[in-house]
Amino acid sequence: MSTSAPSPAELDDFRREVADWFTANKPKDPGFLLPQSFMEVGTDEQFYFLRDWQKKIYEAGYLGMAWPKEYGGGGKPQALQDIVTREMVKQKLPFMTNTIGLNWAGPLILNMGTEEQKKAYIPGILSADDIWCQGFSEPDHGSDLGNAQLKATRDGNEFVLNGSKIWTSLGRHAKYMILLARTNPNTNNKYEGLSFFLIPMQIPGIEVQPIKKLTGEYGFNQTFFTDARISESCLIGKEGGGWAVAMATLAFERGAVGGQAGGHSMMSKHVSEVVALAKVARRNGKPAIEDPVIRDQLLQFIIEERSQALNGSRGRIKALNQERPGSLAMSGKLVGSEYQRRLNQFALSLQGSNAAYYVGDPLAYEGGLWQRSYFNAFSATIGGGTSEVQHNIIGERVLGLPKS
Amino acid sequence: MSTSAPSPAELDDFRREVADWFTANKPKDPGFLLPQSFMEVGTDEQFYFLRDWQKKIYEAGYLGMAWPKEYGGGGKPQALQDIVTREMVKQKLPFMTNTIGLNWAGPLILNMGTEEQKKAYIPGILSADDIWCQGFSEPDHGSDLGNAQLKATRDGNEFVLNGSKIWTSLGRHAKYMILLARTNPNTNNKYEGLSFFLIPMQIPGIEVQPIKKLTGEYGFNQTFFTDARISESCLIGKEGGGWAVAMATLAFERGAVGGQAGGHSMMSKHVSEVVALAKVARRNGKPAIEDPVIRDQLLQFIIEERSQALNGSRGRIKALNQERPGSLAMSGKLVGSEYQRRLNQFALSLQGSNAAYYVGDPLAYEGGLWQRSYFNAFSATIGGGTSEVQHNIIGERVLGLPKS
Amino acid sequence: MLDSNKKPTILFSDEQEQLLEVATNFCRDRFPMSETRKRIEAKEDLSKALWDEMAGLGWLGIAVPEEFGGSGLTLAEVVTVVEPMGEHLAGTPLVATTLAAQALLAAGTSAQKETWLPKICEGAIATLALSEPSGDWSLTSLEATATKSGDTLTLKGTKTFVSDAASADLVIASVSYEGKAALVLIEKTQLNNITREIVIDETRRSYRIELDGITVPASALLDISKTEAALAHIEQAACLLLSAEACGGTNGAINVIVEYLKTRKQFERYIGSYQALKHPTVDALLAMEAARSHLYYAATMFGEGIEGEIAVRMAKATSSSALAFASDRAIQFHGGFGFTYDCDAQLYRRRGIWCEAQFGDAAHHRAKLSDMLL
Amino acid sequence: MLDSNKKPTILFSDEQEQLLEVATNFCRDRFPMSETRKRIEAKEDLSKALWDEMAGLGWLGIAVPEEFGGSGLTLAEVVTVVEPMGEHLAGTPLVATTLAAQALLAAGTSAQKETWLPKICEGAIATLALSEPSGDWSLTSLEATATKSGDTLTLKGTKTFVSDAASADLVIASVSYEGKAALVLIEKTQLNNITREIVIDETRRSYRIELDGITVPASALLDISKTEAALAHIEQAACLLLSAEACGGTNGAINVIVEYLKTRKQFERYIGSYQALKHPTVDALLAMEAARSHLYYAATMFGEGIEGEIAVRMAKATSSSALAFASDRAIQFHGGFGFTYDCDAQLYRRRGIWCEAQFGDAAHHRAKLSDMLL
Repeated sequence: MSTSAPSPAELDDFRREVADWFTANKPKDPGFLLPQSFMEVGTDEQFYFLRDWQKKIYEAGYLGMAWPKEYGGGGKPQALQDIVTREMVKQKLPFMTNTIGLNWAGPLILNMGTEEQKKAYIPGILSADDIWCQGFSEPDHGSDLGNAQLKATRDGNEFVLNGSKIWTSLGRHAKYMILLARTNPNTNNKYEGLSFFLIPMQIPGIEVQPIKKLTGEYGFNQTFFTDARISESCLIGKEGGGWAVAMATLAFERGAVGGQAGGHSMMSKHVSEVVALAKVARRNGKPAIEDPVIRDQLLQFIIEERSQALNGSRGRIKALNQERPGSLAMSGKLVGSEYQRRLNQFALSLQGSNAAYYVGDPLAYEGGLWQRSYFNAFSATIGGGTSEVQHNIIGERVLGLPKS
Repeated sequence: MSTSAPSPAELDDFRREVADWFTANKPKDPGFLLPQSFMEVGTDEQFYFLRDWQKKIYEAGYLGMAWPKEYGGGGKPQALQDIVTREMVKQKLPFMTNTIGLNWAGPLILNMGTEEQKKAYIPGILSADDIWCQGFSEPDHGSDLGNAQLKATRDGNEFVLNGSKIWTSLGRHAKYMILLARTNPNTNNKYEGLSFFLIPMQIPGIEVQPIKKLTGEYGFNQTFFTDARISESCLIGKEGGGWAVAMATLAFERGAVGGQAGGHSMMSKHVSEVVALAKVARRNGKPAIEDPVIRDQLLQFIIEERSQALNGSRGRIKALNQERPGSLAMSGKLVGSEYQRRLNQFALSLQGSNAAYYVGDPLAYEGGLWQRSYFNAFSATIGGGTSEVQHNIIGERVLGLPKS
Repeated sequence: MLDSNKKPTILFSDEQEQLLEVATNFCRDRFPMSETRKRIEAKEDLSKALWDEMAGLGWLGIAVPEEFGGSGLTLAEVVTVVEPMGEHLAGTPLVATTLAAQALLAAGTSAQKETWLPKICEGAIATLALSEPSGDWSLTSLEATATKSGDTLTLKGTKTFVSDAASADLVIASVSYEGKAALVLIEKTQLNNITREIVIDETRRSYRIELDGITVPASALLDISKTEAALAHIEQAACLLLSAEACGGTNGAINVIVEYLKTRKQFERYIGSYQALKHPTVDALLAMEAARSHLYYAATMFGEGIEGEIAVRMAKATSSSALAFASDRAIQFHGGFGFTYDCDAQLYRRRGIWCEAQFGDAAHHRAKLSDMLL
Repeated sequence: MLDSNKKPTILFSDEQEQLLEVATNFCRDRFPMSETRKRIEAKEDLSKALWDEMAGLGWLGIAVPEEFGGSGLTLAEVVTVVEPMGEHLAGTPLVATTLAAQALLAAGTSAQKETWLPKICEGAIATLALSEPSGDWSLTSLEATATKSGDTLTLKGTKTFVSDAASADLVIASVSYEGKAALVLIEKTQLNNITREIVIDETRRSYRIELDGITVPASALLDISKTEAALAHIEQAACLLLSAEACGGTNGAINVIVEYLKTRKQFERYIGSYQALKHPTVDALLAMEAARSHLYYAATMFGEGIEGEIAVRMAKATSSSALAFASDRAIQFHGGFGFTYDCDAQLYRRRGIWCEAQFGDAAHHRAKLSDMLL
């Protein structure tokens, strides 16, 4: 797929080219507070702004650079794409909003899809013309994915869908959904009754209803299925083999396999921003950063944040991962999401009485970004397996402890 | 049992009298590091020193003051005994070493024993002539008391004991043991097969073997029973009714009912001692107490320590315990024992490189008291139901959460 | 304090006991969560009927001497009313009005007290304007000013987080006057530029007041010689009542968690049976119990010099942290539902951020305490 | 550092990989826990056979240039030997000797280096005498002195925590000399008053040295002009190797916990199935992984100016805390057995206290880091 490896000099040139391009093409301040991830896209103006941005990046050739040319990719080495992604993070540019498409559906289709599916779906994922959403969680068993109850009942060469999915971000804008559904309710092993589908969203019997988040904003939906009919060609993997497909797909989220499409999908907060805040915020008539207790806490965050970066680096050295090979990869989500929650919470504590302002008040620091960011941080400590479930997984799979 | 309530003036007079007596009679420095509780009594010299001390207090009329006169007590109001106990804590005097006798066996016998048992056992408990130990835990099921397997097999009007008990402090010095044993191994409900005994220790078939503690010292024992024969008159409560007796007895330890015999049984560390240490210890060429981060931590401990005292005070006001009546009483052991562990650990961190000294080195702060005290603190976070089990108990009994 | 032998003792009066019972029942009836959510959405800042009922119960004059129409009790009795209100996240001007009355009692002239205190006891709404845009917790670092010319004071500057200003008959604002902190009365009709603030705790009605253009008569100044002490008293009173709100709130958050943990199943078990949820919930309970003990000791010791101040700061520190912890965990332990606006966890979390942000968080009070105790 | 875009990168050489493998196997064979307990009880401070074997493997000269008989590698390679030793709680003079060699390399005169470094590579034991009774972590607040008279230096004072002094052929002590910190060589025969210390980590052989009465030739002074830099270098080297010991130790403590949690039953379930034990064990793992990443980054950056110092301090802070947490939980999670001397948990806990106490705990290093980074 990729051509011969570029030389260090070529990489350097490319790095400069990319930096220049983004500097020249970075979007203007939209005049409203942008979301930090696709899960926070709550208004139409946010969505269209972000979709245009992704399209622009793709058209410039900076997205899907390492994906095959025949499906709309660039057919270039992954190293180039990684340079682009890093530059976007560095310049704090908006994220790629078709996140489910780029990080889950795309890699899944490239790995397991038919030639027809690849041709049909990949180009629209990259251009953001076709937005994807995910249908995994259900209202009654959030963490217990294997217990999914949405029914997909076979009727000739069609399936009839009945039930409901929750946390379908971008559901109102999505053209497609990756869906885990129960095709057989009578198996002994609950996992064997599940199948995995790529389904169209704009069909009769599918209704998307927005969920108001704890922030007071929108961004998630509940999706209701009432006798919605899809073709059996929507199946990916075997009928009854959905669990394995879902696990493979989730592996992209848990960090075990990197999203190769490129572009970042989440604007995490960094401790450097909190340090900047501590220089502005006041405590007892002085900048908060002069308070030794606050300095000590900042250092704890600085050290933790570097731990995460270093875990990434060490994870690539096999000799330093001999005893528990999956440990670093499996714990990345837990460590990162809890760090974000605590960092945001700490940032609030620096703001004195002004921590009590909220998004929209002119006196809120950075427009209330920190307040919202703290609340939204729970989407990562809860979604994709709560931190409590992550602890179980690591304890059982990495340390070999008995099941709870 | 108690005469009419003393007037405030009488209490004041008594307080002065007691203070004077203890000031005049406090023991001299024995020349070796004393233990902090009966569980830490590791050498004969420690034991005899402490036994003599308890005897002296009793003979002065300052122990068992509120227990009935006919069994060797003082027959006086509890308020007087409480004044004595407080004064002993205040003057940091050694604890009463016959702790099991005073706090568990004594109250139990006074509540449930026959007239004969009361006459036989209570005086020796108070004078420390008869040391008591407890036989509850077994090696294979530390936290699972209801699963006790030591067999007490009826043979006519005797029981034959076989098995083993662990954590029998003072076992080598004890004349008697309170023992939970299985008289019927075939009940459907494991609790119904248990009986409770007051047994003599100096009989054939009982062997006491000291356990070396993590401190490197002694103080606990494992007690082995091999065809040891006791009379059925050793039973307290009904045969098969041992679980209820054990639970009543444990209530004394968990703090639900105060030990009325008086005298303190544990020399806890106080934050004031850590503050004193912080004034002596050096950090970067200055007293550690000038370090703002250390000051912040000291304040956290000061606030926590006061919480515990205030919980005691609030626990006595019914209107402030309406919603969850047992909450404060049930959580005292967990809160106090974890506090002690953390406080001792923090005290070590103040000592700079000298924290690495241990008991016996002339350069160890206070003879290595803090190092030993930190290790010994685990006896309370583990013994009498680990902190983890305490969390379960509080969650289930106070908050009504489902069983784990 | 550091003498481990001096056992602190909480006192609890019959009046406290009665008020606690009445207020607990009142709040259960009048402030079910559905009502609290309605109040968030409501256009008007205040339910007049409820307010009149509270005035009728005598709650606005609990800590006002009988000569001014109050009950002649103390803030310790107010605590017993505010705590259950905190549990139910009630948003009323009770605390603001009580604190304003305290300011009048601490530094008001005879005329000011005689004019305003009886009105307050009967239901007039009063509030304090102490904070400023810097967000600093110090009540004496003031940018707002009052300048005298003849018999008139001209005010300048901005005051933030003024509770219920739109409904208030009286605002008492802190300003810098002749180089010192001063308190000045502003009546409803004199306010000309107030803006509703967007605050994280949506049960609150909070306003920003622009003082520019306001003039008041010189007689609107509170007694200058008593102002410094009055500000210290107000800070402690505010901390005490916020502690009561936070303690009650922590209890409310724990109730929300426990209810969910007892009824929600995952992996075929009630989630409350998982120690990963059960044990931190117990920790929240322990933190609440500790904070509540500090609260009632602070109520006992309130006004008793340095020991009173120590007790209040400890109450504020422990209660702020307890509510922060319990409400943060409340969101997490509700899983996906916790991430929705419909879940009550967020209401408590928002209240928790408010309680930490106003009048100093735990670290702030520990720093103050370390100077007093070490 | 605070630039979130500069991704720090760990480098791991082939030599490191080979040494790590060899040392891991060596420690598994030579330092099973039964051997470690035997060493604690042993009368002699040292197993001569083992020491000779380690010298034979070239481990004493890893970071010594080839011209002095070493391998010419760096401390990054020493780390890979020390980490598995830490896991097995091995008590040997390897670290002490390595640090002494570093002191010679940093400030030794040509004659001193030529005399001592080849001997060290062949198995001579050397050690540093830096600490003093104050317990202060500052290496330059010295009470011990050296006074020159003619060609002789007279030493005075007390040095504490001198590892393996009784076996050492060479002690390098820090003293105050003409108002400045200096390092001075003391040979075995010149020591006249050493006392075995009672230390919490019983795998250590630690001595107190009384300098009073010792005289050495003036040529025993290390190069004064290089001493300040040498002490900074030694502090960092010591922190790096202690971090390696602590990381390895944390892994060992986790293994002890996991083994027990998988085999011990309570209430008819394996105790490892209880989240109250499982989840904190995972937290210990996460802390160990973070510390280990910092350790190998510190090894990568060692000696690279301020970035190197930052990396070392972070490694020391994270590894000390990780071992403290894991070993404290190891005792608790063993229940009653954890309270016995027979349980290995206490061995790790004692090592943990040692590692925090020597060369600064996490708070100490965070304070230093905050001055560098904020």
